[in-house]
Amino acid sequence: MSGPNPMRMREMVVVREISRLLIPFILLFALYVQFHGDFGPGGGFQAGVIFAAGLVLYGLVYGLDALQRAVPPRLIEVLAAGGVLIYGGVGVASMVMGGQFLEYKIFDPHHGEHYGLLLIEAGVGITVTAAMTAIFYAFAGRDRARDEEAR
Amino acid sequence: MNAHLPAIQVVLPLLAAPVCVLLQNRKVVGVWATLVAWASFAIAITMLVHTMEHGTISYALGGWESPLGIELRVDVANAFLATIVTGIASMVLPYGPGSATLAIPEDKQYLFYTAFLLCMTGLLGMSVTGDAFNVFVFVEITSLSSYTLIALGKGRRALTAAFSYLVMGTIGGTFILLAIGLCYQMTGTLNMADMALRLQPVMGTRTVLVAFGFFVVGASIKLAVFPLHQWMPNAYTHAPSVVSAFLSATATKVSYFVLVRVVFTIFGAAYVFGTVHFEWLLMPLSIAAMFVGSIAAMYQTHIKRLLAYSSMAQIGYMTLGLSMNSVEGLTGGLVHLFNHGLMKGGLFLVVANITFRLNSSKIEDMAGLARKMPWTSLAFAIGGLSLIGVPGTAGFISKWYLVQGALVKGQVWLALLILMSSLLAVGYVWKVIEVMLLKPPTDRVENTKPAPLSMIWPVWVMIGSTVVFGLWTTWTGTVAEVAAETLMGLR
Amino acid sequence: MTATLMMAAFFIPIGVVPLMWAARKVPDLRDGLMVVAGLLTFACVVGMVPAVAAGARPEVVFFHVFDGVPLAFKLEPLGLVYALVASGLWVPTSLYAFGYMRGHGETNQTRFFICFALAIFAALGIAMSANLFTLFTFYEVLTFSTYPLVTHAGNEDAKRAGRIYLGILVTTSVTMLLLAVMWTFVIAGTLDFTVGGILAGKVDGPVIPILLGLFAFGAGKAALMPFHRWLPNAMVAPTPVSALLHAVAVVKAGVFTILKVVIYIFGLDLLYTTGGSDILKWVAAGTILISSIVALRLDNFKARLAYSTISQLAYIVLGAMLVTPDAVVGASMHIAMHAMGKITLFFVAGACLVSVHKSKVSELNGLGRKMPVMFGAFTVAAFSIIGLPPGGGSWSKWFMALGSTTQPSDYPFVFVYMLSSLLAIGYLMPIVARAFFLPEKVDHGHDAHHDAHHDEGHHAEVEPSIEDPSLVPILPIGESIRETHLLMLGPIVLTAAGCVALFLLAPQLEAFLRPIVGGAP
Amino acid sequence: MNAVAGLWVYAVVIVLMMIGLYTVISRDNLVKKIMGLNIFQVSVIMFYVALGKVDGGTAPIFKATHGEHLDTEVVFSNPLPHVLMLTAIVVGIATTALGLALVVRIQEAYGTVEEDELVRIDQEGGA
Repeated sequence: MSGPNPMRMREMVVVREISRLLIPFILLFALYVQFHGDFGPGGGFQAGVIFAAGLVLYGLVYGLDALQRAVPPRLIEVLAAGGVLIYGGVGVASMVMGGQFLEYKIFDPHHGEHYGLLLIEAGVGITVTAAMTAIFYAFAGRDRARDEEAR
Repeated sequence: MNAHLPAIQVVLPLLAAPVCVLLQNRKVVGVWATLVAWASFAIAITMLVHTMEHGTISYALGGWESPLGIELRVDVANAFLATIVTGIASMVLPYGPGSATLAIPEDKQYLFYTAFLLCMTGLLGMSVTGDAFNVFVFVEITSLSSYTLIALGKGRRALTAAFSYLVMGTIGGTFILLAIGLCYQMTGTLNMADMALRLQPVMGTRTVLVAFGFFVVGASIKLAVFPLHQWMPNAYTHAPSVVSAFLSATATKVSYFVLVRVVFTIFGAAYVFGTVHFEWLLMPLSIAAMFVGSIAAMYQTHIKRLLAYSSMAQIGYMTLGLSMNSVEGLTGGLVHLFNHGLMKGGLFLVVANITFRLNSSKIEDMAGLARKMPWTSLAFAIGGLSLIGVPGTAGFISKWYLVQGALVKGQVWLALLILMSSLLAVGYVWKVIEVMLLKPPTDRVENTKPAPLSMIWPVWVMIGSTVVFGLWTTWTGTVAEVAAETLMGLR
Repeated sequence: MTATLMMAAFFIPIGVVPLMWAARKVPDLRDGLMVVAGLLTFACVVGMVPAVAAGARPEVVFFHVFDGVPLAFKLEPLGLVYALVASGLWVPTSLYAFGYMRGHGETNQTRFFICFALAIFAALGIAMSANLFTLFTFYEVLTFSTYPLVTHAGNEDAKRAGRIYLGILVTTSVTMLLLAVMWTFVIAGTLDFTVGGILAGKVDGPVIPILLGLFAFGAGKAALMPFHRWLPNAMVAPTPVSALLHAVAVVKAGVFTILKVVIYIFGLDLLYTTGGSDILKWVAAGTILISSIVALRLDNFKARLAYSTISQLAYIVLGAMLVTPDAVVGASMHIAMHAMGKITLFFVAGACLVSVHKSKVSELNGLGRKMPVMFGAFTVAAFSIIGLPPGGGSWSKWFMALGSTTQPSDYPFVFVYMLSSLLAIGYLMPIVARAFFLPEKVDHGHDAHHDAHHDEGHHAEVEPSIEDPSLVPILPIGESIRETHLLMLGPIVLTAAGCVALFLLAPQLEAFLRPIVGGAP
Repeated sequence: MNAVAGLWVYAVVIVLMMIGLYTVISRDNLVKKIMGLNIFQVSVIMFYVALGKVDGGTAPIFKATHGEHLDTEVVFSNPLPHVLMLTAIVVGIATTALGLALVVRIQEAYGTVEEDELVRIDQEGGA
């Protein structure tokens, strides 16, 4: 017995309505943390977790199916992979342009660090979001996955 | 281009792993991963040649020079290790998971390759990095992916084996992390070379001693030094054979290298052997491992378990070489690291062939197998001879250096112990060979047929190379000697 | 040119292996290939004799395995003699083996003959090795390639014998021989066989006897007591194996190693002046006498021959340990003499087993009159082993005895040699006497057959005996004379003739071997 | 006195570490083992955090001073150990997730997550 029971959740109107209100702000806050990572506390790790928390909350309240309709498991896999590729891609790009691996200065002498960092953090954020969501999927959807295996 | 090789070495498998997820198709992913492994192998060899000729390559990640930035530092020893890891990977990957040995459905098998490439990334990262914290990160990348790989084995015991490895491994990893913290506290740097320099004035403090202790215990758990080996036999037994082949041939080897780095690069031989007398701890433990492992191997009824205990004994040889604190000893340890990787990897692949056909890894089920699977059995015999250390096989070369190391120090008793423990290998190897060669075939064997060619050639490449490197030692003996001298600061 | 011949002799036995594997479905072709390979190898080895006699020492270096330790081959008279023995007896043994194996309907013949060829390859490698490392390598190859031969029967007895065989040979070679080799390397910095030795001036005191002891006992194939147990046990193997490997290649590899070490590693002078071999002389002398006495008491034909072998091997070890030029030359000659004699005896033992199902000495009564040619050959060979003319063994024994008269402390060993000859008469001549002079036992046929089988169990001697029409007598000279199969009789006569030939050629052999102890070529 | 008082953080670290290790060793329940592992890891993270903290130090972020010289009087905490712990936390999460996933699978395969029962089942079940 794992995962939320959608039937009981459906009756909890307060939770449902508050979540509906809060989730956009959680996601927005995640983006704030994400893009201010190079000026203040924050960055891809934290933002990713917050973003995933928003998704998980959605899943808990509205059910796994609803969440997976919005964010299919395969998309999560692709995002997890894509984030790493963005990160590595920046490094490789800097190498191709003649610098060391992850040497952002190469892109632009003045703002290179900034751009480079933004991209890197974007990659990290995407991967962390995807990874946290994937963990949620794995645990919450375990019963279903086992039924499929059994079949 | 050569200057970028250290970074590419790590980044290539790192980026190839997510690509596996994107590609998804099992066969395409298999080919892709193999190509990546081969490319990495080519890179490693290039680096090895380069370092042999021109010396150390230092690479400042992100253009931040050491000691501020993260430095990738490749000398002969590192390149040697990277060559081993990638070489084994390029033999194991074409072999594939061998559809019957995995517990996950075929449409999910791309995740196997992903985990495999990540594991390789971690191992290569540990091999090339010059930064202490990086070591921890890569240790954990390796560990996490190897827990996954082990848990993929058929049968539920793979799960418990992976779990106990996870517990032990995490404790080991955290110990390493703690040790790094203590060293950072004393020195304010994470660059290993810089750390070694700055540790010198504070060598006498208790903090450094504690840091050394945590380092050694942490690395020893990963390396499965007796008596911290308990996780290993189960893990290797229940993991898919291919994974056992890869991990036994590389993971413990890289951990050994971490230990060697800690001893010689960070703390220095003068401190480790002169002040702490680490050899008083390590040498008895190594000898105990050599004997306990071999004797335990003799009593096993499952061939994979037998090989796992044999690994424990063989790790004893490596740590013994380290504890000798001499160029000969360390050369022996490093050569054995290479040779044992080849032969144990080869032997586990042989076992993979056998279990693929027989669907059993019990020794008694292999009666008369020599008649039905002659090439596979012959490969096992040669690999076994190499474990014993028969001249003409790679195992002999390692034994030669180790015994020489003991004799040069005038420790004839130690030489004798090494030779006697290698005799025990005859016991457990012959136990299997006798069953394969002399017992009348069982029904199960009668109904089997030889393994497909695609599964035989990687085995023979590995086993064949144990013979090649048993006679032609320019690449192993000489390189290991240079590596040992580099590590000991004589070069 | 000589070097080319040397490499040819080295590579032919291993080169024929894949061919034999390819021809595994066609037994005649496979066996024919082996005979051709044997003849070619022997021709190559013989072809080298004139050059080596003239003082040439051809050398081939393959590559360096460790610094200063190459895998290399170099020919000198002693090695050439061993090579001649190994390759020369390969052909007769192959012929004998075809008769024996097919007659017995043995399984896995391809594996058997391939391992056979590998063993010869290893023996030639030992014979021509230029340093201790190369020698040790092939020594171990020989051990492992003969294991499948010893355990060929595949039953429990064979398995047990195989364990003892491997156990003793590997244990001694790894813990003692390898240790000695490495110790030598650490002391001398080289392992090359050098005239005059490489250890002179580098060791003294108790290290010399300890090191020599490690070599002598470490070469477990020499079956020096107390490491002799494998030899009688290995007699469970098919007779051709016993014959070639346990009278020729394997055991001679052991004594050859000891001779090589004494001559080219320690050097005779070092041992002579320091007395480093004194203890081992007595060990060897003890082995000679004890094993001869054991042989006297044994009824099993092959087991008696096995203990005789142990005794004869100890002759050679004793000769080497005496470290006088005469004794060493005598010991070297004895490698050839004993090989030729003992192989004949084993052939006869195997033929008795296959043709008339007799495996015990006490059952041989009157057989000589039925099979005069075979037992005539046996008598000649027995003379050689005992050391009587016209057997070649008389010469080698003469030189070894002569070598023990150099210093007074060695005089006892003259008596050891003489006494052991008497004992040899004691264990070999009764066989001849029974065969020719005692009346045949009355109740033959099926009962005797059964008995033989029953008793074999006790002596780890189980050979399937199939009544094969091709094996029944083929020389119907008279009603009572029924010799064994020609494929077996031929080699027996050939090797017996070889004993006589060696007797006649002994002076040439001695002159050929003299240079190894510093004499003029 | 000051020295001892200043070291209280390390005492906390050691106590936490021991609690964690003891839990891992003594508990049979696999979930509790993972909890122990977490506590153990957290102790090391605390150690690092304490390492970087400088008395009276602020967050190591430079104020924008428009080209003037930086104020050298401001005391910063050492950011490096804290940043490192970001990685260590991620590693911890990954380990926990993987460990729990294994526990779920073990529960499914064996019907229990008590180690002593697992051992018993394995011994009885043979392979």
